[in-house]
Amino acid sequence: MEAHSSLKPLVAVLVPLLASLLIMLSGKRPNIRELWTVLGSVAMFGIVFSMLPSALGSKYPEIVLFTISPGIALAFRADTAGIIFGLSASALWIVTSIFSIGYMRSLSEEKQTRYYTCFAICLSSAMGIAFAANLLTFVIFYEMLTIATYPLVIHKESPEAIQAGRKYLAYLLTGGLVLIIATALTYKYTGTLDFSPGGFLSGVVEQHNLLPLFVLFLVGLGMKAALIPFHSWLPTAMIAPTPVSALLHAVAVVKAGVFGFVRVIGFVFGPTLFHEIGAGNMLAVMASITIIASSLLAMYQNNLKRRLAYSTVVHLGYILLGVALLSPSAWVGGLVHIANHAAMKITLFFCAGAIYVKTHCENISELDGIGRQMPITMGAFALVSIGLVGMPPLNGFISKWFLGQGTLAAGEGIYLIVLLLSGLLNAGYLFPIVRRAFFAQSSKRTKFAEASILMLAPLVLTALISLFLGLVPDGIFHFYSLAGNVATSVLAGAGR
Amino acid sequence: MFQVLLDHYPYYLSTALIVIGVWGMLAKHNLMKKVIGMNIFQTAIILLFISSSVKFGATVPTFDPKLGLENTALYVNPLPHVLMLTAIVVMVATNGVAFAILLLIYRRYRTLDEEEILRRMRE
Amino acid sequence: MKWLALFIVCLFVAFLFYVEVDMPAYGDPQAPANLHVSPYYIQRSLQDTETPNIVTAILADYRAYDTLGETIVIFTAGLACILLLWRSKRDDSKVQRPHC
Amino acid sequence: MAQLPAIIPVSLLLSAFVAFLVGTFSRSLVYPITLLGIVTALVTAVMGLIRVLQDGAQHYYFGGWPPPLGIEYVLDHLSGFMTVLVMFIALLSVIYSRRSFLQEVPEKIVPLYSLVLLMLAGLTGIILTGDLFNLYVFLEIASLAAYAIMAIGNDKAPVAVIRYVIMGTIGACFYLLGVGFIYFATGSLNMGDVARILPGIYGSRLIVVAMTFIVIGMALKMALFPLHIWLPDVYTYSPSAVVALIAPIMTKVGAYVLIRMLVSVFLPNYLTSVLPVTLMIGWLAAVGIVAMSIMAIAQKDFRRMLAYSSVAQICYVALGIGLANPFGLIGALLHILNHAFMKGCLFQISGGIRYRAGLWQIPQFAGLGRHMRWTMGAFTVAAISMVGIPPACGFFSKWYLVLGCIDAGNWVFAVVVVASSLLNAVYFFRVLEKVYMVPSNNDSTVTAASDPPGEMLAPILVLASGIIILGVINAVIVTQILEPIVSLAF
Amino acid sequence: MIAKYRDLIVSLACRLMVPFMFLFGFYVTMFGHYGPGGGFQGGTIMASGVILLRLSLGRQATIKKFPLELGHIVGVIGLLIYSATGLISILAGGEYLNYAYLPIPGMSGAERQHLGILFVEIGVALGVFGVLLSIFDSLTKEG
Repeated sequence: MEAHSSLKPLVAVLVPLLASLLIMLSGKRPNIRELWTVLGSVAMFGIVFSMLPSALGSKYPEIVLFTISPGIALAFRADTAGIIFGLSASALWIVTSIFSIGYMRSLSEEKQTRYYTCFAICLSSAMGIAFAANLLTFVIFYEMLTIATYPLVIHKESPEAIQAGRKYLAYLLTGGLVLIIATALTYKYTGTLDFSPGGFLSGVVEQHNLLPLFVLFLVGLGMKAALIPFHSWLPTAMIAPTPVSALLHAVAVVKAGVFGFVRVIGFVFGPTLFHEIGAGNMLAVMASITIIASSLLAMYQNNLKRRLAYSTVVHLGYILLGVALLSPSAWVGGLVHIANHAAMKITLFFCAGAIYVKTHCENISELDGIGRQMPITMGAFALVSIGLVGMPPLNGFISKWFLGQGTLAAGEGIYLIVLLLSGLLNAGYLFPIVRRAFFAQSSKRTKFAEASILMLAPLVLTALISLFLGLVPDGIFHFYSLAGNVATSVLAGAGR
Repeated sequence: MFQVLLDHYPYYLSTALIVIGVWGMLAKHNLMKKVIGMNIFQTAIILLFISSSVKFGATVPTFDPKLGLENTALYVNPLPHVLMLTAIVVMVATNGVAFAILLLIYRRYRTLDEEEILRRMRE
Repeated sequence: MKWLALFIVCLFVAFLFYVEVDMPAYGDPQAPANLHVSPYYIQRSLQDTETPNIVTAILADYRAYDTLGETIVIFTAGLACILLLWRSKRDDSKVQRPHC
Repeated sequence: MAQLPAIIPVSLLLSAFVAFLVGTFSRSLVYPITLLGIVTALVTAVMGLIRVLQDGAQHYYFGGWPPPLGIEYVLDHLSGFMTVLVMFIALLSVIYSRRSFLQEVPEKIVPLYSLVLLMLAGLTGIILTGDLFNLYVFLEIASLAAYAIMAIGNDKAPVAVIRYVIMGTIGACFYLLGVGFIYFATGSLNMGDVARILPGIYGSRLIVVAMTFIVIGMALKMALFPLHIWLPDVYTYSPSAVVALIAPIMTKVGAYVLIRMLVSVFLPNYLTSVLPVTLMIGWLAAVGIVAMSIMAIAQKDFRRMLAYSSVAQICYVALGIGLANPFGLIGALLHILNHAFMKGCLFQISGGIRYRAGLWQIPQFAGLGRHMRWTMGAFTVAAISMVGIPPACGFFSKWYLVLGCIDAGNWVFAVVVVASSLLNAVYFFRVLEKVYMVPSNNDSTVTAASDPPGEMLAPILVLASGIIILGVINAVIVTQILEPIVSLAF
Repeated sequence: MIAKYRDLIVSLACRLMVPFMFLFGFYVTMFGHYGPGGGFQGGTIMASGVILLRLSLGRQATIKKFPLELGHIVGVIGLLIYSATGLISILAGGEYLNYAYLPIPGMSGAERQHLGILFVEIGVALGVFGVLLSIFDSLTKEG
């Protein structure tokens, strides 16, 4: 991989910040404010997308700003892994901003300026996380993301929202601080923090120091990645407005944690070392526990968004499992699933939002027969839930297929069983919703139509994207080949 | 041991004074007494310095033609005196401020007993 | 409080006795304090400043800045008394506005 | 140019005299003179710092008598850094203070401003001097002026301040005793000279006790846990503008003296080898951080909360000193800088709230965020920085402290530093929730409140933006200014 | 408010004493070069003279001769003398308070030092006199 200096990564981080500023300034006039939001999202997507070819050619745009601590600079590098995360996040920000305009307007929420501002800041920090070239830069944006999300979580400002916010802060601040300690420790051991494929810890540090170090990373990142037992903030945070849950709690925030794991395992420890210290099995086991347990928990949720939240936890577990298995196809599967799951889960959240806007129903038990009133929404829901279960022709199948191959390639057949079992469990907590929606007899006779086009279009679009990615895995975004690049560059030499 | 005491007795005396002052500052409830303890403390330090400047068989540090300047052992060490002149003035100034504040307190609470004042403050 | 004070005082006594064993003997002309800087003062102050009184020479010349400082200290005290005690034109009740 | 070090305090002193003399005839001239003096000192200090950065430490001999005969001023990286910091914060606070003094004590501004100038002169004198006894004298100047300007205020202030007087005097006397013992052992009062002589006589009990006394005295002055008991009351009952002036710099100077003793009198290897005093400081600080943060959580009065939190933050500095390794010292110095900005900003904000709404109690703040937008925005920035979230500067001092703890292999300290920022989060986000989330219960004081006048708002905003800027450029400060100091010590 | 002390002997004796106290204070200040004495001692003695008057004749009687502001003004003037001595030597190109640079023609360095010490002592004497007086006045104002 060679890097060439370019402003693009920095711009990708700055555009949302600029957008947030403009949003704040034009707070009085909603139309202009939301125009800025959309423009910002489109611009950011354009920039990230324009970096795609160079990333495919593994020529990474890179920019090194001033130093922020002796020997460590604030640097951004848009390498393939970063592009995967950044691309999915920025692409989905467009649809989400459109959706949230519809959502916020139809609910006529308070404090929309604060909402859009923090949203843009969140995206900026997500970009920073995606393109951070060293661990300290990563940590800085990680913390910024934590704080910027807080106002969105407590947006309702009801007592339980504030409680949720406190819980959120308690978990994520703790995680961030543990991450800081881990970073400082890494700095003490190696004297550098620059990410490099295949890791920079190997050979520098005594073995017995590495496992504690990884445990620190595990706690620090697991908090955000909602790894069991650190997951319980995520369902609580579902009190937030649905677009927030959609983008941040299905794409940006939690995926930031997972992406952190990708960075730490692939670019700090390096797969060989990671496997030698036995952290691979540890993470894999935790991931499988997460998968099974939270699938079971999801079944008992009556609140739709909480159920989706637990399903999010499940799929984060998939990604972590793939990353932990350290076999090329497992990595491909995991990385591809970052994008795939984002596309699918955001659709489901959109559906939940649309339903909430029209009916103010949050609980699954109230959804009887809603499919007949809102056929398009629920159709999308049904389609995507097929994907989440992992059946063709949706993209869920692709990633699960690679994960399955990965388990076998890693010679860990047990995890294949975990995957298949969890597929069944997914079906077990998703299909009943569809069944209720379409086949159950609606108790109340009230008639209501689909949600406004501003909300309908995004969810249909995302559903189609998932379908498209299922049919053409290496479509427009080239997620497949990107993931392939990452896997080869990271796992080169680590033959498993 | 006895020799040690004999060699250092002025220091032990000033130590005793210091301790009295600290005790007054810490253990007394009357603010005025605390200030008095403060004075004793500072005075004791001054004595400690001055006693350190003594040389047996030496005179005041003012040039005396009869003694000349060659043998410095004939004049006591002038530096501690200078320092302590300063320290005395500092002490006076501290007293001034302390008394002013005490007056303020007395005007508002009509007492200088700390417990009493703290009780009134809590009300 | 009394017992804490007693404890502190005892600590203090222990410290001072501990240290004063190492102090130079009382009235010893060979004490380090009498050998390092003060001999220069004693021998040179006359020709440096034409002032027989060595204390005054040090006070107002060698360490004049200390003396300035000490004059300022007492000036500060005077200002403090003026600030705190001089009657204000308006009645105090307005000065102590309600708080908390 | 060679006169730079002397001009800094002398300009302040002269402006104090002139301000008082003129003020007795026309009160309106006092404020401009004060401002003039402070600006002069600030400009001089900046020039001095630049000079130091260009060609090393400057030595200035008062009366032309070379040390150890005369009194020496040393303008090196450490003192230059501290002088600029103190004067900058002082300038902002004095600009801020005018309106609030006119509201609270209009008839006393003449002696008040002269005392402020004298206090600043004392502080700069403490920072610049290279002479142990001269340091004592200027310490007393600064302390006396501080006592005086803190004792005006409501009728509880004098009671709080008299305790401060007693504690502070004990501290000063301890310092004087320590200096005395050093003098008895070495016969010299000049820091550099003493540092030259000491290694020969490290065994002597005089030195051990002297250092213990100096450390205790300075711990009293900087309100290091558990010697902080005077601080919360004083900060709570004194006039808000005075606290906004004193809180950021006064205790820091105590910490500075401790660092100065560490780097230029007793050399660190002695501190670590002969007497584990730094370790003791570190443990006290570690306990203090946790205890004081919890105390801060328990407070309802905004200023009291800030006071306890500043005790905790001073403990951070002490922790960095106690680590006695390069990263720890960098963290301590950087935190002196950062915390001066943060606490200055916070106390000015509390004063602004009081000026407009007359509120102290946090529960009454509900809904202020709507009416005091800029002030509360600044408060948010400062709070986030206190919690230690990048890119605010608080994060970086924490970062260096953690590095220092890890270098020292002291995990307890590392955990304390990290855990305490969670505690900070608890008590600052509690206020933030009040201010922004809880809808205003429409009591007139809150709804009538608005941002304080520009004269008070400007310093707040300058400090708030400074918090971010410091966070961004911290590496420059560290490499340019702090690392030379550290290399001096280790 | 300090009332007049109702006793002829006391008031008369004090009145007689005060001029001599001033004289003695001045003498002590000047004699500082050659023996025990100096600015502080002299200034204190002079201040005690005024304080004695205030105590014996009462405030009202003395306030005309020694008004309350007198203390501050004299004190500040003394301090200004002191710091001016330093500043002059700066302007003359030496360090602060380096009397050897005092621009006085026809004098050796040592003599200039001698003179500088004299100025400084006078400044200190005035300063201490004024400030002690004003401290006494402030403390004896009733609130």
